[in-house]
Amino acid sequence: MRYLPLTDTDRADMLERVGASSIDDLFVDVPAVAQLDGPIRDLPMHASEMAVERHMKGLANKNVAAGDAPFFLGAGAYRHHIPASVDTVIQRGEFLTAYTPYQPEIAQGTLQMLFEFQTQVARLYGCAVANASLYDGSTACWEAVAMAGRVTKRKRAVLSGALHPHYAQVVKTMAQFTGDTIADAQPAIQTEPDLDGLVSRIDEDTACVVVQYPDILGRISDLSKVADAAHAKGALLVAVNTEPVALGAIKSPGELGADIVVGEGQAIGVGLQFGGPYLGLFAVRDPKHVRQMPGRLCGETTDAEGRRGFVLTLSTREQHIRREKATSNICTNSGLCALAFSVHMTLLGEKGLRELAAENHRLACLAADRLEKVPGVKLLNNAFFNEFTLMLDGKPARDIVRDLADRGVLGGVSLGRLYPGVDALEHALLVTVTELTTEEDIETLATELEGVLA
Amino acid sequence: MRYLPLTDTDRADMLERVGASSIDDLFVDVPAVAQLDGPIRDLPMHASEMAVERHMKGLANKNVAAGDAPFFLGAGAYRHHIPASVDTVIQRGEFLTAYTPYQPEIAQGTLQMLFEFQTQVARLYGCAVANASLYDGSTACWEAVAMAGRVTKRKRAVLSGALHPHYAQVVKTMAQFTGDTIADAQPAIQTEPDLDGLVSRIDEDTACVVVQYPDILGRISDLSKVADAAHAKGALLVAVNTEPVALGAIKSPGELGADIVVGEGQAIGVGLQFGGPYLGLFAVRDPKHVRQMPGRLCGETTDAEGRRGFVLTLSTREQHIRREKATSNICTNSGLCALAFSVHMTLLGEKGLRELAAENHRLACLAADRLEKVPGVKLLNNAFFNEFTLMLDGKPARDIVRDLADRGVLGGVSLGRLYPGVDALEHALLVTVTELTTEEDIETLATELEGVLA
Amino acid sequence: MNAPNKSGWKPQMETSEDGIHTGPATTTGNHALMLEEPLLFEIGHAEVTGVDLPDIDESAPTRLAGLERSEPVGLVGLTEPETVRHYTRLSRQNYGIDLGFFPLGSCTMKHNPRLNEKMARLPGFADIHPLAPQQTVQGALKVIDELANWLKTLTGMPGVAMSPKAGAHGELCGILAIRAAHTARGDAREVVLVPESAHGTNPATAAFAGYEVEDIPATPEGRVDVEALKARLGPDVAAVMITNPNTCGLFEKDFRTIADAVHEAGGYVYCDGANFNAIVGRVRPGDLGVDAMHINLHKTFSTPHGGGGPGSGPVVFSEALMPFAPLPFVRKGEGGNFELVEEESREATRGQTFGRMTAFHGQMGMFTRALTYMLSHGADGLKQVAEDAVLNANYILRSLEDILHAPFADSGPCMHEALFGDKDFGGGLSTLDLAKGLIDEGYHPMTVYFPLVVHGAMLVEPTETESKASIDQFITAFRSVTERALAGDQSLKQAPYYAPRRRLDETAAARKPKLAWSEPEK
Amino acid sequence: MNAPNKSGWKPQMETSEDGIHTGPATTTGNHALMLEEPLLFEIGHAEVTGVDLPDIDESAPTRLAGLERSEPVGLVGLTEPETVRHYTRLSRQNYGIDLGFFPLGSCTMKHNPRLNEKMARLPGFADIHPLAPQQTVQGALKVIDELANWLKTLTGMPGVAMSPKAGAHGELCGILAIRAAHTARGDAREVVLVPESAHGTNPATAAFAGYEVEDIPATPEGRVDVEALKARLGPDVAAVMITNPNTCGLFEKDFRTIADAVHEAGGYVYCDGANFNAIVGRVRPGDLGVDAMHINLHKTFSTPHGGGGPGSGPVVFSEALMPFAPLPFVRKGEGGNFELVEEESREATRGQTFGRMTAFHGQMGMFTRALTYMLSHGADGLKQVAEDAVLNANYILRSLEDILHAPFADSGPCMHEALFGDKDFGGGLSTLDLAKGLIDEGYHPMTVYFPLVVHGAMLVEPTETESKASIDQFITAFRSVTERALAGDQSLKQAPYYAPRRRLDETAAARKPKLAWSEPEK
Ligand SMILES: Cc1ncc(COP(=O)(O)O)c(C=O)c1O
Ligand SMILES: Cc1ncc(COP(=O)(O)O)c(C=O)c1O
Repeated sequence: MRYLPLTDTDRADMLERVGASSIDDLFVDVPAVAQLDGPIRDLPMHASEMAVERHMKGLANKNVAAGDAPFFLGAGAYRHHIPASVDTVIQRGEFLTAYTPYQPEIAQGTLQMLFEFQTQVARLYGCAVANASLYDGSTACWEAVAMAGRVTKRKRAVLSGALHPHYAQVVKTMAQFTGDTIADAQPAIQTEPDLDGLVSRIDEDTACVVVQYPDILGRISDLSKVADAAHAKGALLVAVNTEPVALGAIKSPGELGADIVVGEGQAIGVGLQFGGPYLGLFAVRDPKHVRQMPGRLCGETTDAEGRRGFVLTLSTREQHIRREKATSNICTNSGLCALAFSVHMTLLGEKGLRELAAENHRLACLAADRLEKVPGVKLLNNAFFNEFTLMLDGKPARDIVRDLADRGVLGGVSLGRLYPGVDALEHALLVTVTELTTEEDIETLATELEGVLA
Repeated sequence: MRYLPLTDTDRADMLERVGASSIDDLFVDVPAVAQLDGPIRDLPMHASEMAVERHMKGLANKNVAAGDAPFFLGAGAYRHHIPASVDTVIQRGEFLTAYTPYQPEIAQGTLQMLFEFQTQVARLYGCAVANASLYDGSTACWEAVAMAGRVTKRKRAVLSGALHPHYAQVVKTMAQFTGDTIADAQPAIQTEPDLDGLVSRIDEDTACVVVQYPDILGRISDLSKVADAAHAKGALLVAVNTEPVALGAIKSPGELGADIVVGEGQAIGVGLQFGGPYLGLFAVRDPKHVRQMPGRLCGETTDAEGRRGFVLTLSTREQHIRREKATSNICTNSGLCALAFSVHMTLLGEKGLRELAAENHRLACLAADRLEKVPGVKLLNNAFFNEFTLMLDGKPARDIVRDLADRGVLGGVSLGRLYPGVDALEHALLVTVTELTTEEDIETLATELEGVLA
Repeated sequence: MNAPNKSGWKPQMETSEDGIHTGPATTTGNHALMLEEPLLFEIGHAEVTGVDLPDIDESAPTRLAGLERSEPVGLVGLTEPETVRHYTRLSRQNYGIDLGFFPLGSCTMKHNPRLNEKMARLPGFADIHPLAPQQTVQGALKVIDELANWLKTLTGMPGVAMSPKAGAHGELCGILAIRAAHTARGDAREVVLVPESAHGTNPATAAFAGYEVEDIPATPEGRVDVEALKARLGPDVAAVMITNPNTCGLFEKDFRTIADAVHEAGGYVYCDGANFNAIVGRVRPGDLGVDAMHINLHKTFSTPHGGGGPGSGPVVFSEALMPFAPLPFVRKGEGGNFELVEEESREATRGQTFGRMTAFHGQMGMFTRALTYMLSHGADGLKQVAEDAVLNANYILRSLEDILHAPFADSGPCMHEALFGDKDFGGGLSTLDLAKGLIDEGYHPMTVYFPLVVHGAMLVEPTETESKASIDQFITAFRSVTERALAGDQSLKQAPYYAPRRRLDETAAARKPKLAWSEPEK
Repeated sequence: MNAPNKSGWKPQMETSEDGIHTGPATTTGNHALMLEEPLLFEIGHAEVTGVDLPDIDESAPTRLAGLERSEPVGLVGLTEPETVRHYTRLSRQNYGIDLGFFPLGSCTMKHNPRLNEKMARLPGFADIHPLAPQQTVQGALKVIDELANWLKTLTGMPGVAMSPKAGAHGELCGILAIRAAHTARGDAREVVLVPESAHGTNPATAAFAGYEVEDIPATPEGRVDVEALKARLGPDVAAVMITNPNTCGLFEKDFRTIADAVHEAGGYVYCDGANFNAIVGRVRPGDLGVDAMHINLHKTFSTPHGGGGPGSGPVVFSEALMPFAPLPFVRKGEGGNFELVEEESREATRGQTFGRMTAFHGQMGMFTRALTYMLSHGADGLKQVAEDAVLNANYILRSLEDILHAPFADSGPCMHEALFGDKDFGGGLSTLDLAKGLIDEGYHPMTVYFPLVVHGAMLVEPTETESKASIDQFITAFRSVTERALAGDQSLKQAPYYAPRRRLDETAAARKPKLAWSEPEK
């Protein structure tokens, strides 16, 4: 078998050294009830690379790749062009097949990369310190709520109604067990987010307010209002961002007063991948909060010869040292996705990110203008970055998405799918446009949408 | 521009250091007649990675990839399964972006690989020494004829009629200029190659006889007969192999007495690539001929600390030292293809190569039996490895190939295309079968062939 | 990239105190192929980019609610040539499985097959959106379903949750299901029992889920003390978390007995499956009474560790816990189509799900790799995997026990890991010194100081993808470094000598944390 | 792979005479990330394979004419894990552009864009057969046609032959066309004039094509001596082969005059286009009277060198030579379809073709890369390429001429290469010693001892893909090594100190050539 180097001769020699007469002798401690008489049944036997490749390609061909159809999906997962050199770098065996850098002398590659990544994320978010990544935006969101609880010693979190419903679900799921109370709400279907309503829910027991920026309907609101209100009540503002490219065009959450900024980094370097692996970003504006942060941190130091080097640091926060007192149970994080993000961000740089953001916004404005003209379509947003909400007449949006797909167009995300049971959103379609969207794609969507709505 | 690191500030600073007022000052030596006033017209300006990718994918989609249709082409270029790890290795920047190993202390990776490659090729061919590669099988074939001339001091080469016509063309093209005489012939359309006819053409002025093994019609003949005849006349036997996988099943040319063995290595590790880059293999049975070999040779030596190391050696044969007296003008060869070949051959090993050959032959026999049953089809070969010649009734083979393609089947190579004007071959179709061919593919070809012939 | 050396390396230094940099010092700080690399922010520029995009039209109207960015982000860019070189040079300062033997205990650093990487990159898998209309992603849903089926069959468990993102996330999934099950029957319990030898994520997870954590005593032979455990069981104990094979490298013989006792007492059995590689294809945890167990696809099923992740930690469940599994999950719908069950169709489900753990459906990119790996090995190959992994570990244990303290060498054969301690080291040398000595020999050290139950623990996990030649050379090197440690060879205190960096000052790093680059004050 | 160290490294050695291996010797011969690697044949086995195939059915009938192999081939195999590790470890003993500055003169070691690699691997390009029915490869034929058009437009030449496989093969193509043209008009000529500064392939090619080679004298300023050349022209001279920009790094000012004189005398002008990178997009050789010129796609157009190849050497032709271009070639047929003109349709062609140079249509894999590169840069970008390449070279020339002998520094600006000599080196030190000193500094040395016209020549070609920071650091390092060379620092004689190997004994290698591995006698 192509992945197993031991030959039968090797096995015999080794058993002899071990003093066992057969391999079964090494499994004597397994109780009889659990001893099997041979390979597990109902599973295929080993297969050649050729055969496996045929099988997997067969499955892949059953999917419609985003590149093969006009594509307008977003809602927390964004499709951007990833330069070819990103994949070259992450396929380097020294990065791909390394473990968490526990032996820093032979892990400086990963460590320096993480230090650079942390700096990029902190700057993007307008924060002082970012960690070395978490699983994804939604778990980062919960970690932020939990951290706010540790910092404020309070157990109540207020969620904006326009926080990604999956993120809200994750927070609420965890809270069931930790005993935190989560005050969430339905999103107000209006051109501007209902910040006053949100602020009014903050009280003296509130550990944090969680606001998405831009929000799930694509709207952009001035976080500083919420920050002031929260701070006035001794609560922290947790800002959530699912589209990092947006921050090339709009002010950073940190700049607007967010205390903890978390988000999904997938849009840069990682790709769609049907939802995972993604990249949880986590940063704090005030360095004094560092010791309450979850996850790994890479720090600068020097070696025995005085040369600069990097190590994982402040691990007394972590499970492998602190065990049940750790700030989080996370161990394996999203290292390689962080590398992909960092490489792509390095290629973009300040100039590229700003231009990429501008191009996304330009095309999104173009699309909004065009789609608004389709009979039966209303544009909800005044403001948006690269995605916006359309209110559709007639059929529920989920059916329209399905019909568009039948016509070969991946037309958007039905908000009804994300907010089951919220009638007001049954007819809302979230449409996303990136630099990969062509004007031709926009025209196609407009035409097919018209056809479907007719 | 994404590949150009100099900024305008850099350029200004550098011009100053250089003492030039503008970049034009550096091109003063270009005569006025050749000075252009700006970017060359009639060519597009620079484009983003996204845009270029769209354009190239558009072109790629205009081709039918071999993987997307039942595929039966060979005739000097063979499609085999290449393990995924081969590409991983050849994409390592240290291999991909290195130059010819002129500085051995920092090129041991390439050099040791070449030493291993030379050993693999020599053993596959049953020879003492192989070189570090030439361009492809056809240029290797000419180099062999030229070398035979140097060794024997004679200027006449006898070509078997069943030598790949493109190879024969290359030899004849070169001979026009070197003044060698080439005695070639038409292939005898019969189940067995006409060895007696070949032998009868050898005379006292003959430097070498060139025989393909297996030959262009897929036939296999016992080279030892030709070897003896050639040696009796003081001529060398040059054996040409275009399908290295075959040598996992049949005796090596060296074993049968060939003096120089050359061939195409593309079938192992390199892939089809529409004909290039390919891999010219060149080996000699008798070490005494080494100093007459063309191309680079890697040899073993030791370093100043007594450690084993490798260097390019015997370069006094080569153009960069010997200039007009060199054994060949070749400089850049097929280094990375040699690496791909060596990695794939390492994965196969003795066991894998033998099994791969057996599987190819098994399926080819299956296909021959099935296709023979198609009305209007006669199998020419008694013996073959993984390709054989079918004689077809009715339309010329080239039309049948075209009609099959219209039915979505890449059915084989029309020998009429390779031997224009040789009427006897107008109706001959060369069909190739490899481990990638499924029994379903064979059935499809049989059915469609029946349809086309009807 | 090679801007003037900023790393603090001192060119003037002719000889470092230990003499290894004798030979002329270099002005660049480079040593031939061992190359120094400045930080991105020291070589990049705000106006440089490696991505060609249209220039910004400042006059174009925007709809950004007046929140247009006014300050620079503070990023720098590199062109593609500089980028590729920066990361290539960094990568060369890393050790990975592709370079050599990486016996990091508990981490299963096996070879990562390249076919996995190729399959995961097929556009049909890599370029599909998690919220795409389900009729356009049937192949992806089938991948999840096929993988789920493999996992259930290999473990002999009826259910599986695919969304957990890594082992620790899987632990959380299992513990939450247990908690939900108790809550569902109105049986509030506060305690989870965890052995001291457990991985840190176990107690951390239990605490994260709101439980108190109590220790399970161990026997001198390195296994759970069944009697003591039984004695502790009671109405307050929600679950036990036991790693099997355990972190001492031993199989928990009495697991079944323990499981029965726990069930008896109304609790559930969580099994940490990180060590599944020792038994995959040979032993089904379902036959041992497990209620929930996570599987690290990035260990047993060969998906790459990537310098810290991503991983994937699906959790298999017993009948008792299945109803509480998280959303979303894939199910075969009518007409053989696959459906994704989400909140939207929650009512359509058994409805007892404890909720959602992550935004989407889990680590699809790891699923395609793991499924590719499983299909390659098949049931017979996976059994061989376990057998070779265990054989390699026992071979190492028996080849070193004569000179290295092996606390549980008499507790029977080890599973896929060999555990040693630092007893008898001379001259104040420690496990750390030995580990650093192995670095110079060209190895990544084993896991050190874990599990906590053994002094100066060294946990060696060879995995099945090492050749005998590789292991034999490792044993030779390990013996020679061990001899130096026993002899108290002080040169070990300075090791490593040949790595890109000598020992790094971790105390300084933690005392005054520098966690992001900042412009040096001029 | 790490089987017991077979490389001859001596573990017992505590300190090598130069002291650089002080610090404990290792049993493996490894030094942390600098890993020794045995030969494939020392670690592989005949019964091991990394490819799963059906076992051979010995009983199956064969149709092999009784020539079934009876002897083993003598190959060994490795599993995939061992294979990936073997080659990864080997690769780490190599220097490449991705690692650092690689100023190898005349080789144009520019960055190899990764988009090129990605595009070349699209199945529509990588997985098509050279003899596939033409209606199934229209996209491939269009790639050849588009690339041909770029080359003709960039050079201002009417025709191009795409099939030559590398530069030298392209030279051959050009020279054969010239010979065919003369023959066609019954004008037999025997001599080709080539300057001494020319690359070895020039004279070798002329000889290979059956010509006598004669030297063209040069002026002290490093250019062709026009008067001397004119004096030599006559009815026996078939062609001149001139490299422009030439290998001394200078533009041949009088190229046009030379060309006119040669044409006057009935000869043809072959231009070696290896240095096209200096003028691409800025100067069209067609405007200088060139009849034939090869273009190394693996230099100017960024296809990777791959440790020695493959390359690609299309040849552009003047009207006079076009009819003699080789087969096959691509032509736009009726209905806008592309046709491949081969022997089959030879009669359909102008029919004067000198024949075929290679089995198929040339280096398609390089065509897709080069076209991707050209489209990325565009006409404006390529002009910038030439300008930056020339600027970088002049910057280096002017930054070093004060301490290093620069023979042609006063002949005007250099083009894309800066040429130096070893005049004034002390203590018997040579260009070679300086080159080896640069290796320790982390650089690949420049081209040395070429061109032959300068003593101890050092030809430095930075290319346009180096940043200023990179070049500045190189200059600093180069100056410091030069100062050591001028001062006669004997430690340079031992360099390199830090590479995987110290200096290798090339004389021994050639005296008793060992060109293949053989089983050691027991
Ligand atoms: C025994 C054990 N349990 C749990 C874990 C946690 O798994 P992960 O790192 O995937 O979260 C690990 C991984 O290090 C482990 O070794
Ligand atoms: C000036 C010059 N001419 C010709 C050649 C030969 O080109 P190739 O190596 O592609 O055959 C080279 C390449 O080294 C060269 O530098």
